[in-house]
Amino acid sequence: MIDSSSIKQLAGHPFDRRDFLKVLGWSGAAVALSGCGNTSIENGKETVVSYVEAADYVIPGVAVYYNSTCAQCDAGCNINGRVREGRVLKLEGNAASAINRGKMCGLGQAGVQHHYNPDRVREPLLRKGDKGETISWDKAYALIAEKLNGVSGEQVAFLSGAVSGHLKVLLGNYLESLGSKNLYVYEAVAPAVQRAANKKAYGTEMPRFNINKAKVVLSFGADFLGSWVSPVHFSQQYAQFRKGVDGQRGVLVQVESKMTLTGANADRWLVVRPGTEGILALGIINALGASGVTLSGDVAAAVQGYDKARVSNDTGVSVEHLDKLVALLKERTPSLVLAGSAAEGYAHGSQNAAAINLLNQVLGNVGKTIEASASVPFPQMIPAKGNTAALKTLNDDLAAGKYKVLFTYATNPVFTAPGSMKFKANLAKAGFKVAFAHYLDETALEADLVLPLDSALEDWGTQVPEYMAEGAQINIQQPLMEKLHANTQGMGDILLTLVKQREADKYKDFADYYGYLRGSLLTIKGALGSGGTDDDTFWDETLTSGIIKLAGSAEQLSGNASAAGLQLPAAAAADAQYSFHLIPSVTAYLRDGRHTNQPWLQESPDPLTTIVWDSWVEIHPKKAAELGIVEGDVLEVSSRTGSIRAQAYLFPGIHPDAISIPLGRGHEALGRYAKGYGVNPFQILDAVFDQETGELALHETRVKISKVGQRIIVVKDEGAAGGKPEQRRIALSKSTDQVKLSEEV
Amino acid sequence: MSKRHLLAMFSSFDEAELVVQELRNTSIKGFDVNDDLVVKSPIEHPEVEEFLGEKPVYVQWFTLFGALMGGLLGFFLISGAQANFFEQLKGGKPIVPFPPNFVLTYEMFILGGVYISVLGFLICAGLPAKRSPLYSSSVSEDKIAILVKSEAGATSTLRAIFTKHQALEIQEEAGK
Amino acid sequence: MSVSNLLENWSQFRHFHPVDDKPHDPYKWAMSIDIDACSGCNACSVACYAENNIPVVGKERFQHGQQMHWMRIERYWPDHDFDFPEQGAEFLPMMCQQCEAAPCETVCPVGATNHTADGLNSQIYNRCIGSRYCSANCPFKVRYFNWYDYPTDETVWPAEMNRQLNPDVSVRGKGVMEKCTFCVQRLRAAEVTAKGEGRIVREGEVQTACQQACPTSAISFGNLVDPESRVHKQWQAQQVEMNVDEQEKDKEPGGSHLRGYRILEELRPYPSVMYLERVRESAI
Amino acid sequence: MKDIREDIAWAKINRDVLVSLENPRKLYWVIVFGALSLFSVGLGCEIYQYQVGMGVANLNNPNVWGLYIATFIFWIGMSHSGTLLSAILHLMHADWRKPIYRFAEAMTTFSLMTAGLFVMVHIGRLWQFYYALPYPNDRGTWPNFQSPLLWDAMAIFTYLSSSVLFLYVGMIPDLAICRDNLHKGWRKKLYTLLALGWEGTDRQWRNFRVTYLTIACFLIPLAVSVHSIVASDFAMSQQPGWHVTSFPPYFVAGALYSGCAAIITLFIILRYVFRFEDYMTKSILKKTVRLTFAIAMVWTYLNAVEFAAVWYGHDMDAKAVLIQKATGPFAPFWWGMVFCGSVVPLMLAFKRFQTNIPVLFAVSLLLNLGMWLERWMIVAPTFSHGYYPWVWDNDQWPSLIQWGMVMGSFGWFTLLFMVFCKVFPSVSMYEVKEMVYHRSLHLKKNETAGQGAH
Repeated sequence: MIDSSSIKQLAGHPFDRRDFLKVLGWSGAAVALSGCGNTSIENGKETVVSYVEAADYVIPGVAVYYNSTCAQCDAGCNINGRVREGRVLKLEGNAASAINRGKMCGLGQAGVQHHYNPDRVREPLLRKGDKGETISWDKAYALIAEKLNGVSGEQVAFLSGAVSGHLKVLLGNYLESLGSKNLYVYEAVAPAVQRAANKKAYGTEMPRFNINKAKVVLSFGADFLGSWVSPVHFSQQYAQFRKGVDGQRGVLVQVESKMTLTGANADRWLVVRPGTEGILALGIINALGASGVTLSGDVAAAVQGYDKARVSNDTGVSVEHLDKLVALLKERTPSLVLAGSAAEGYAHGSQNAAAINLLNQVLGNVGKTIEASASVPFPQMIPAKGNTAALKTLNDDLAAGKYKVLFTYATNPVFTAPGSMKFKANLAKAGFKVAFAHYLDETALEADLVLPLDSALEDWGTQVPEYMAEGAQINIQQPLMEKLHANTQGMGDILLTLVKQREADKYKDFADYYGYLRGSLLTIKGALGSGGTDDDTFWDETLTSGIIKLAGSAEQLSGNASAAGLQLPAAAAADAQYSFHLIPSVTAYLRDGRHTNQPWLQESPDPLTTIVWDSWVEIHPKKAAELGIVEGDVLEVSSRTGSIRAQAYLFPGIHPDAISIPLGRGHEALGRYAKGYGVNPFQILDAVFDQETGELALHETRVKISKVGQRIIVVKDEGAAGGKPEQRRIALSKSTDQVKLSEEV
Repeated sequence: MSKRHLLAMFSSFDEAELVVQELRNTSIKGFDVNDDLVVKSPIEHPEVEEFLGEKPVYVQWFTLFGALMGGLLGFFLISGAQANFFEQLKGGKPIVPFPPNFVLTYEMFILGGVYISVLGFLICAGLPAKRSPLYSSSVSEDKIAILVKSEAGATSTLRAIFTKHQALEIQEEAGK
Repeated sequence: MSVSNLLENWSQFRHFHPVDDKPHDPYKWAMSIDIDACSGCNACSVACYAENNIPVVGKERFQHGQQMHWMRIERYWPDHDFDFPEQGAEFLPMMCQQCEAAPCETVCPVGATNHTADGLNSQIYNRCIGSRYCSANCPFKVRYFNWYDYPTDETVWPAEMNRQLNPDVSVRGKGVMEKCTFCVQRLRAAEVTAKGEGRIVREGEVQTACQQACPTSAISFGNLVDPESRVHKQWQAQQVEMNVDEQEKDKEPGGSHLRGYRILEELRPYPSVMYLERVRESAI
Repeated sequence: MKDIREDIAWAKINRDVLVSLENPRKLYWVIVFGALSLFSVGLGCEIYQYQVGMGVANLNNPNVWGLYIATFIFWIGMSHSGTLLSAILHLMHADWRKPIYRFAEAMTTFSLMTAGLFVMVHIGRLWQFYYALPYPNDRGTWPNFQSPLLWDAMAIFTYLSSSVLFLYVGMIPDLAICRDNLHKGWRKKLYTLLALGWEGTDRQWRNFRVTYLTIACFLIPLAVSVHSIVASDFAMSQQPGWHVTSFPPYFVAGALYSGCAAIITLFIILRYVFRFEDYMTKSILKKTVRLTFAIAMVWTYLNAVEFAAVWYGHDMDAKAVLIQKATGPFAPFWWGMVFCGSVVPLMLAFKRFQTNIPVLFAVSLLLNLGMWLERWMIVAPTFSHGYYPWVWDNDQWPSLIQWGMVMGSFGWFTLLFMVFCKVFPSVSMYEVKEMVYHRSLHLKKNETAGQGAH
């Protein structure tokens, strides 16, 4: 298969300097050519690097660097892998990238632990009762063909995580060849409401947010430094924003019910009653109007009645703070208002987002700090964006027993589907389930056939980021080293093989996905602005830079958001039985939990609570005192859907009527570093959906809590002082009137 | 010319003192009271020194030498090692810092003093020694013994003196 | 170890470092960290794990306080009583401050931690016997001890995970102390390259792993004696002097408008890391 | 009440003491067995810790030193009373020390050896401990002479070897007695060898006297320096609660205190086990008790001085440590230390308790406990509440491994001590004879004077 073809390639083409990049990581160093059970002289060769006959690019003791693309989240950061003696050691940022400019977040850096993870699936596994039996790839493919035989396209579904580039093209082609339209692109924590609201307000789903150009950023729960859209990119903008233009430091105001990492960096953190973000936005518009900002007729009408007293009463934000905020927004322009998942996770989430976007309109930020993003001239490659509405449809179909064959890839719905959906039970109704997986996660465990994938560091691919930092770009993903396990395959190769089962003729020119990728990129060479260069040069340059910059045109940006149809419900009434709002928090490193088995991430303390390796329930200290709860008390958190138990952590950055549990932990599978650590709040989420987009309203679940009478030691980095400096000069702070930033280096 | 040993046991220091005084006052040929007389006692008894006359003790000179050499050796060994191994630079401190070196010099001063004192003791006290030809284990119990060494001719005189002072027991080296 | 060496070079041996010793030349590695830019995201810490072969100790050992993070992000709340942290939290990246007069160096019985010519506080793993006196005397508590034998521990670097280990950095066995090295392996490589070319390391030529990763570029690192270096300029602009226990600017009545400060400077360890104070908007 | 009966025959002294080498009470064997068991536990713990790593001791950052160092100081401290009894009282011509100084000196030696063990079990790489020794080597490396730990090593080496020499030199006349009185066998050979041919000649005694006095003179400043240096481990560091000028004298007082308490304990045990009632008399016990009381008060005073200095000083960090000692998680132990160290000894001020053996036994154990707690309270709170609040960690409780080794050290010490007392005369025979002799002379003189007056 892949190995043998690459060996042939090696044999046929003696190395030359030009070729080495091409072969790089493909056949790579002389490692991992033999599989298990090989008794020949090759035995153990995978752990030996020959310096006697070292490959051209293996210079003993010297690291070489190759560009690729980070696959840990969808932001599409361009990475630079450090390789020594055929091993990838460290992922660093590609300095030429407009997205991350040489920087990396921790999640991205942990990509090597995805690659080297000891719990990766190494062989195709076929279900035999409760166990998986190792089978060959040939058998696996034959089995798929057999199962698809006589099944109509309607009865086949493909559940995928967000996917873009050529993989998306191939995936689409494959489904087309099956006659199926059932592609469900599911991401548990994607900004789907945001996209819809942006489309409405600005005419584009994901415009560019220029935090660095804003003098004030007012963020309604958008954790742009942690987990929101493209955090590494926004972090750099944020640094510039803090330095400011002409030494006038940017001001960050964060409005949310539970402090996020971004909230922790705010100049003013305003705690609001959960779900009232939209009311606050309208109240600010109203106050701006009252202070002399011209409002168009429909806007003025929409905000009528949102006077300060009412808004303050509904949201819990004091009039004094409201006044200061309005004065600041009026005085310092341009500003930027962001709506994040915290504001959008309600049944009226779209309305909240619309109200917040309207504020941008009123402040005149559209076109200044919100700009049109560059469009990608190859629509077939733009990302298939994940959302949760897709899962709902799939779940309903599964419940109806509609599917005979179901493929899953890059998503773990058994873990991330809200408990109320009973997804696991419904999944069982699908006839034959094929999981393309790196690990035996909860979903793969339910599958009938598990096909092991190459890691992102040993696979080829192209990726198109959803959020374009500057100009449009296509990211190249290339192997940084030889495959670690002989019997894994790249997703592209698998899809190519599968599509060949249906339409062999069409794809006969492509021996493998690499060939497909190279061939298809070469065909659009002209469109990529490299029409003049020869194929090899183009290809080498592409692989060297890892980025194809596109001369695409900017999308249209409309600045005429209308306030029509803006209907915000009154602040939610207290629920007598389930008195707390549950805020399932999305943390920067664990997100929806797919990378929880990377030990660096498990042991990287949560920035706000410093807790590691476990889940916790954040509760406001005053509320905790009322209820007699102290740190480490195990709490039973029950919703109408279910209940989970976790340790209490007293956290001042949360609304007293809310509790928060981070997402991502509580795996029952996914390997030694994830299984059995913490609890999974997805399990107790109620089935409440955003009324406009049908997205799951993550923040709508109401819960009650009770102590179970057990107290444990909270495993955290913070010491007994609880993060108080105790009068010592350690972390010092000044206010802007005490400093002269413009004089600084 | 061979000398013969004679050992007499007494029950008290007073007796022994009288014997020694008499021996001192009596001139016996072939017997020198300063060289040929040894008093053995179960306890340390300053009067013995008095009635035997002041004899010099040199242990303290060993002590002085040992202490000084120990101190000097300590200081130079340590400073020399530090100077030679200056890669071991400690931020905020010179390569050869005084306070620590003085502490160690002090310890070496004492160490040298004690060791060489003990060495001096062994040398001055003649230890380890061969057992003398005549010894009674009652010395280690409660008796005072006077061991004399004399020409064969003086033995009887000495024996007479011992007997006169109620020697409990008199041992004589067997003749050759 | 000759006495003549002692006598001949006596004055050299009596120089106090760094106060009246010859200045670091040509290198004095130093850092400055802008905690107003720091978002507390932990990317630096993960980068440090990746670069320096730091073991992930696991939940139980972490509970016992045996975590090994050379670089830790501390999260502070205000000292006074408050209902909500309305000005956010305060994040502080803390790692070995590479003190010029390091309290840890003098107390090590075997001299396993020393001051290097380029201004680092070195740790020699092979020499360390694990008395832990250095950690006891470290005011910042940034030294980490290998309580277990992580290289042979199956939970830390099982098969395949061990292939990620950086060959440029020793993997430490049980019983030795370790700490942030300012990525000494990178510094040495750069110094040697520069020396081969007859020059000194240029600004920007070498980065520490944390600095390299930091998404907000809050960390500057460089050669403090190089007037071209950003660190030099920052220290100078902030009027932070190395060999003092109280900065002149702090003696001004009413304080200074400059943000640069060093932590626990009054203990006179002369830290090589300058922090820039966090700033919060006064208008809101 | 007399320190000793003047009419004890010298031969009886020999007999009584020599019999202790052969025929102790059954309790002796119980104690030896108990000690051996405890030591085995400690040894097992050390083997486990050596194999697995220091982590099993449940130490962490910042609590890098645990009971090991605390108990190390305890044992070093205990060693000081031997020197006090043998050297200081010798110089002061307090002859009541004579029946009890031998075992006190043995205690010095063995507690130093026990203390040394803690240095070993404490270090992370025991197999490399020789790096701390200054020996010439082809790499040209040396230990760091600036480290108080090295001073410690040097001071303890000096002290241990000097103490052993002092003990040995002082024992030579007794070894000769043993040589002369015991039957043939390995013991006879041993004593013959060790007695170096001592015969009690005037020349030997003369040099012996000067040497013994000289070493005594060295030992006193040495003992003071040793515990000052141990105090320097803390005082020379920069940590709040440790960086205290009064630490050296405070440590020395604590050392003498715990040593005296231990002497009372061992006094009572030996007196019973070896039937030394005639020599270790209640009168001597009373004097020891009074000495202990005086030292207890000195220690209490120095303790108060330390607290007051911190309290009225402007070092907020040191003050925070003190407050945390008194109110934090360590409070029970800290107050226990104050109770055992400063309140319990007040009982010793009452005459009726000064000779009450059961009471004294209990009190001496409490004093020892108090002094052990004191060492723990010096070490632990500073770690858990140092300069840097982020790493404050007050919950670090020593693991059973640590406790096992602390227990094991008591076993080891007791074992060594008990074996010593069985093999060597634990009462100095020749000096008791001197004591009896001088006292009877004195008595005679008084009688004569009394008769003259009539």
